[in-house]
Amino acid sequence: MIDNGFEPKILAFCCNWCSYAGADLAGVSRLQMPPNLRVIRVMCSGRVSVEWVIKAFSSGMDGVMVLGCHIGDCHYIDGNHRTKKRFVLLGKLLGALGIEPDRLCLDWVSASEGQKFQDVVTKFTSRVKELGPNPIVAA
Amino acid sequence: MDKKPVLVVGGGIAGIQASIDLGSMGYKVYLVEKTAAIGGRMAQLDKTFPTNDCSICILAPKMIECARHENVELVTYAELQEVEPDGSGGYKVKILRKPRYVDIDKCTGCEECIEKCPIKADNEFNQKLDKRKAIYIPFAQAVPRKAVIDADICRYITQQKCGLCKKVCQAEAIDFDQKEEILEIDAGAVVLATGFDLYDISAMREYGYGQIKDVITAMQFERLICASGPSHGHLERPSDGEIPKSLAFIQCVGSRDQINNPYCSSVCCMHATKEAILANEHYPHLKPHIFYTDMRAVGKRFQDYVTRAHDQYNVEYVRSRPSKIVEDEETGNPVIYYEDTVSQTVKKKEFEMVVLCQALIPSVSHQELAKVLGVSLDSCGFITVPDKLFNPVDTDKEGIFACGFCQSPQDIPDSVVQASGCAARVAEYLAEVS
Amino acid sequence: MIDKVRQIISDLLDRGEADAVLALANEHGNVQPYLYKKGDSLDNLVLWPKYSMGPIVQSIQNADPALKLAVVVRGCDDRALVELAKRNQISLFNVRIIGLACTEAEAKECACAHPYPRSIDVGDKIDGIVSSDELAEVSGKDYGGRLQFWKDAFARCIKCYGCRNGCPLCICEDCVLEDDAWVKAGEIPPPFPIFHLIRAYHLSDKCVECGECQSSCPMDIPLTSLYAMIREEFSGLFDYMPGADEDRKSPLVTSLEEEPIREGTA
Amino acid sequence: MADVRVGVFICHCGTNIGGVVDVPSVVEYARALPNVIYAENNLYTCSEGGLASIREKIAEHNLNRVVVAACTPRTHEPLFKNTCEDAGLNRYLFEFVNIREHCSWIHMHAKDDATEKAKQLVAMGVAKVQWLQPQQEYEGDVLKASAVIGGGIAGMTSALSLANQGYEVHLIEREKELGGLVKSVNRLFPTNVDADKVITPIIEKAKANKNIRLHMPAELKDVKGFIGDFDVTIYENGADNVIKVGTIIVATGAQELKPDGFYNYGKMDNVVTQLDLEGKLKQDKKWIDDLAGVTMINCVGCRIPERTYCSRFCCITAIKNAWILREANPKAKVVVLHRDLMAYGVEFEEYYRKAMEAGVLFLRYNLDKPPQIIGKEKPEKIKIHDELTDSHLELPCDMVVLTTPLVSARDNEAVSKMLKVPLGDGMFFLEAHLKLRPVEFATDGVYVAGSARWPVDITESISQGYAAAAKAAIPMSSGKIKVEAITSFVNIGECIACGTCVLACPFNAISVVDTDGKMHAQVNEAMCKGCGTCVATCPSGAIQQKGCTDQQILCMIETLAGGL
Repeated sequence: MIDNGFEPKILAFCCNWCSYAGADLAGVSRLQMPPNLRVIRVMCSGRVSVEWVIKAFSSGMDGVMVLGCHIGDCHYIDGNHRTKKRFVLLGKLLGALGIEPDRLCLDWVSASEGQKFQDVVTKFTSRVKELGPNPIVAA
Repeated sequence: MDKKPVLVVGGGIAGIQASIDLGSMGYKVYLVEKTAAIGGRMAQLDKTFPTNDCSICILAPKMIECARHENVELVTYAELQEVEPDGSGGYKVKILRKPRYVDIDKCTGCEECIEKCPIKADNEFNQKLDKRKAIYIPFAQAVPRKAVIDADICRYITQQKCGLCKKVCQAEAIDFDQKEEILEIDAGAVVLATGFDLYDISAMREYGYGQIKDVITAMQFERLICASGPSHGHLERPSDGEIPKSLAFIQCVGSRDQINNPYCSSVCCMHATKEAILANEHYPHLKPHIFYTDMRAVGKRFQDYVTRAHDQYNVEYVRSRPSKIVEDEETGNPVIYYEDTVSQTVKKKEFEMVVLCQALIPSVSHQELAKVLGVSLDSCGFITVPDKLFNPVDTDKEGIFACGFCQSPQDIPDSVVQASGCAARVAEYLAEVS
Repeated sequence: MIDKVRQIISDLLDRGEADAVLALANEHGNVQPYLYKKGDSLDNLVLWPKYSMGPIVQSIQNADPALKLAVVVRGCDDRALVELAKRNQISLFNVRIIGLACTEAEAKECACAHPYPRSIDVGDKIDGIVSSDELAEVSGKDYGGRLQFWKDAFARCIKCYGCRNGCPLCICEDCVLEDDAWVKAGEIPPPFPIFHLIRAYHLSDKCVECGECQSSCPMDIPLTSLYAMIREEFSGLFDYMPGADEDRKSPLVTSLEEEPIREGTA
Repeated sequence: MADVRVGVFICHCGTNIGGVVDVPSVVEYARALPNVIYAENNLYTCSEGGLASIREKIAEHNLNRVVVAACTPRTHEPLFKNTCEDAGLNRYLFEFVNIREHCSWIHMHAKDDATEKAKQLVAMGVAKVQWLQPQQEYEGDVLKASAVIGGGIAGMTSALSLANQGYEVHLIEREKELGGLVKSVNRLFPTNVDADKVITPIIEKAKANKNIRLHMPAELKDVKGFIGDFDVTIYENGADNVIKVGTIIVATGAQELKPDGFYNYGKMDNVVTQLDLEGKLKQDKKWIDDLAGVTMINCVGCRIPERTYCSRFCCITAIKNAWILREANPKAKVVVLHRDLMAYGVEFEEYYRKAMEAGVLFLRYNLDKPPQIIGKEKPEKIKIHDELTDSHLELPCDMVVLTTPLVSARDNEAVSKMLKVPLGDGMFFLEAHLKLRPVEFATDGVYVAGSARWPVDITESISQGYAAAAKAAIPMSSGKIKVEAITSFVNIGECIACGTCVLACPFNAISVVDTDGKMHAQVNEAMCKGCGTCVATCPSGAIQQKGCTDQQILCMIETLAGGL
């Protein structure tokens, strides 16, 4: 990871049944990760409002992750279908406004993918570190 | 109406489902599990067919729901010792609780003891592909997530030496003086859900299991390809730890043959197809071959799954029953000799890894169980269901029912159906008896 | 063009196919919505593209739901009515649409990409303006450039809610942008980008390209370019144009089976 | 915030947390957070000692909010919620902060960062707990009565089981008699018992059972309501009749495919389906004597692109009938052509072997070289290509039996619309979860059994009948359903009844209703699963989720953003 002294603030929304459980498994397996991440638990990734993520970026978060169940695995049948469409769209809207879409990570982690949770978080943290501080509040 | 408690034997998916249903109907349930945690065979699987759901993801919520159900009491690391009819349709049962040497009320599953324990043994959960300590938790998501000491190899219990685990345990949960206990209950009815074991195929010398390193069983494959397995999901060959460049599955190993087991184990065609798909998904260069006799994709959406395996995942189905596997002198790889029935020619083909779909046999605990409960077993060792056609879950003893693989080869959904079926039959029986 | 419209209006009223026709009229020197009844003189009729009829239909129907209404609309109004109907704000059952296609000049003035209704009663369909120089300029910039452009633009925002109030599809009774938890009261301009990005997201499956937001904005913030970019992204992802199809539900609400994301875009 | 008094309990979990996170400094930090009246650390908060301490401190400091920072809520949240409840505090005024799996265990070599992170996570938890409201769990009544739609073997099994458990059952059958498909079957595998001899007593039991009200013939017209309170409208002897039940079991069965267009079916005599053959065998068996040869062709009209599935037990039906014909006339050449012989399990494999020993010839054929029937009005010979020996055979054959799959019943579509339950592949009913909830629908209170869900044989139909009965008995046994208070709720004043949430809900739990002239969305708490998808689609926030309102999450984001 590039160490330019900048430690990004990263927020992740995890769904209770899959990605949160995957994060738990990463913990149980002692998979070490950068400490920048803070997790908020929701019952389904379908509950994550796009407006929350916009508020997070406005308030200075450097990166936001939305992690749900794989499509087809959703505990609530197809709650995560909406998640996928909403946050693919938000990525595009951020780009339109000049905010690097790479600051938003949309991914799917199952309850048995502790390793994947570690990979996704580590890669995203270094990517946001590369991008630097949140330009909205910086300038 | 004070409902009599119900005894469920076997903590796999069928036992778990029966316990949840009975508990939710208001019955007190004692779920007796031979090993230290519930979850059964399903906990060892990586994915399940035909949806490729991650097995533990759909099993863990059920395990937690069962363990925390107000009407269900888990009795793990325990076996039935004595069962006597109580004269009013129920059974007086003595359950032998084997000593864990760990107080499960105090243990928090923090694994400090496991790190310090110096003694290692084959890890049965991972099909002996790696080691576990003398004090261990069966698997990462085990329910209850409590440690247990393997008395046979623990240096303190066998030679009063070491005791490191007790020293590091801040919860003071280690208790070397723990004795076996007897739990007595008067059960209104019994549900058997003791599941299956894996047929020992090392005796089948023609396939070289146990001699040729890279000939493994399907369950070993499941553990290798599983993210929480010994190799974290990397399909590492036992011989050199490399990823195989070619892969084959052989069906009906020990099944559908008059010497070993005459019956069809019903699930191997589908789990082989699943494993082949997973192999190709993880390593797109792989063109898995499946050597089969009849591709029995009989369940819901199974046939589409097989078609997708062939069309999208490069799985090649070869209709043939291989005669033998020989180790190639230079490469050490397994070479399969088989008659390709379509072209009527005898061929041999080298593979870097061969997976044997071994027969699945009724749980070895059935001999003991039959004696204790007085239920009879059929010629293959399954629990007898006298009128299979119209009473598919009733055994030949009143008030004793059986569901899942212990009474006939079947997959997870059918076992879950029979488990709920047993719950209904128990409710009927208890209503009739009272 | 205007005579043809007059003819249609009088036929509808005479034949009783409509109890009233909503159109624009020049009354006492200013152009305003007017409800023609049978026998009214049509001399004061005016054809002018820049008046959003959606909210007017909404208030008429709230007052008299059973009224058999005809309304003279441009492409954007037609689409606005469809989206309002989709959200139960109006019913198109009693509404007879008289579709006017905008002229070349009118389309240019609004920088409108679809200057025609679904079915055209009067006027000819012309190709819309796909991009304006301002839009081209912004989309040409890299992220840093775009960010600076929009920061400067929105720095002028005085949070007068004009864009929201003018928009025919901003239909909430209680807008989150007035809620302190989302946008602190008294902070002018509102912290970038929360105000305008939340509204942009809310309108991403509703915006019908009527341009009311920019024309209501006292600070000349280039909102039509912003919403043009958003519409482009949205139709790119879901092949969905708000107001084009009464029966097609918004992709943001439905499952992937009902409204999938287009291949290669996600 | 009216008089919020927060208690914070931070766990060491032995060294699991304490070994990495400086717990005492987090406790110090927590004391300074808004409205925190009391904060302490425990060696094991989940131990008896820890729980006792929580109960004492709630009473002692009359705390009305509790935050526990320890392991993962997924396993321990209920334990702590129960502890709060035991101390008289509403269990929903509790927030769990994960500082083990999500902090100490994954930052073991960054102790300061881990401590800083733990402090922030606790701050976020304390911020959210201020906005939590006491909740009562919704308790709906469940009528102890069930409607079973379909009087075939699966439906009768469910009806009898529920009746024997003491529940009132309404058994609704469209035809004039019970029994379904089994009535038209001659013998039953694998015991070859006479079908009528076995099915008739079950029909009599169903008719005689005092808890079963038989509605026959009766047509299902409409279903309203939800789990515990369904209104099932049926059309019976000339009038509509509304039955009030708590649960519904769909057992509408399936039908045999009549394979028009395959092997001259319908155009040539003596080209019949297995079901046709069963009918002939039920009448008399004399005609078998003058049979020279019979060829059965399996997988007709299935495992093809138009109908991809295998219908599971038709191979066994073919074995049964081939064996019966063979035993009735040992001279006749009985051949079964198959594309895989699906004799799964113990009994069927043995049945298959015995049929072979009885002289039935099993040959494997391939779709690209199908058998050809030779004959004008009726078959005389059949040309077969045997895949295994790659040779052509010509056999005497004066009857061809086509083994066809079960296909979904015609009225599945109508029933699915009435019950608002989905159809899946092949227009069969789509269960809640293929592996672990095979007899339930996503909609609570509605269950399915038998071939209505997917082709299954009699034994499996009966097992599913019992399973569906068990599932229906669960809510009816207590007469109550309790729903965790994480469901959505609508602020009527703010709602413009735009219906967006109605479309977003995966469970059809929301509808637009009129209250004193104001149209607005309404959440049916019995059906809402608490996923929150509706809340995220509502632009104005008129609909919110208990325990996860926008306010409760925004203040966590605010705390985090302001924190560093």
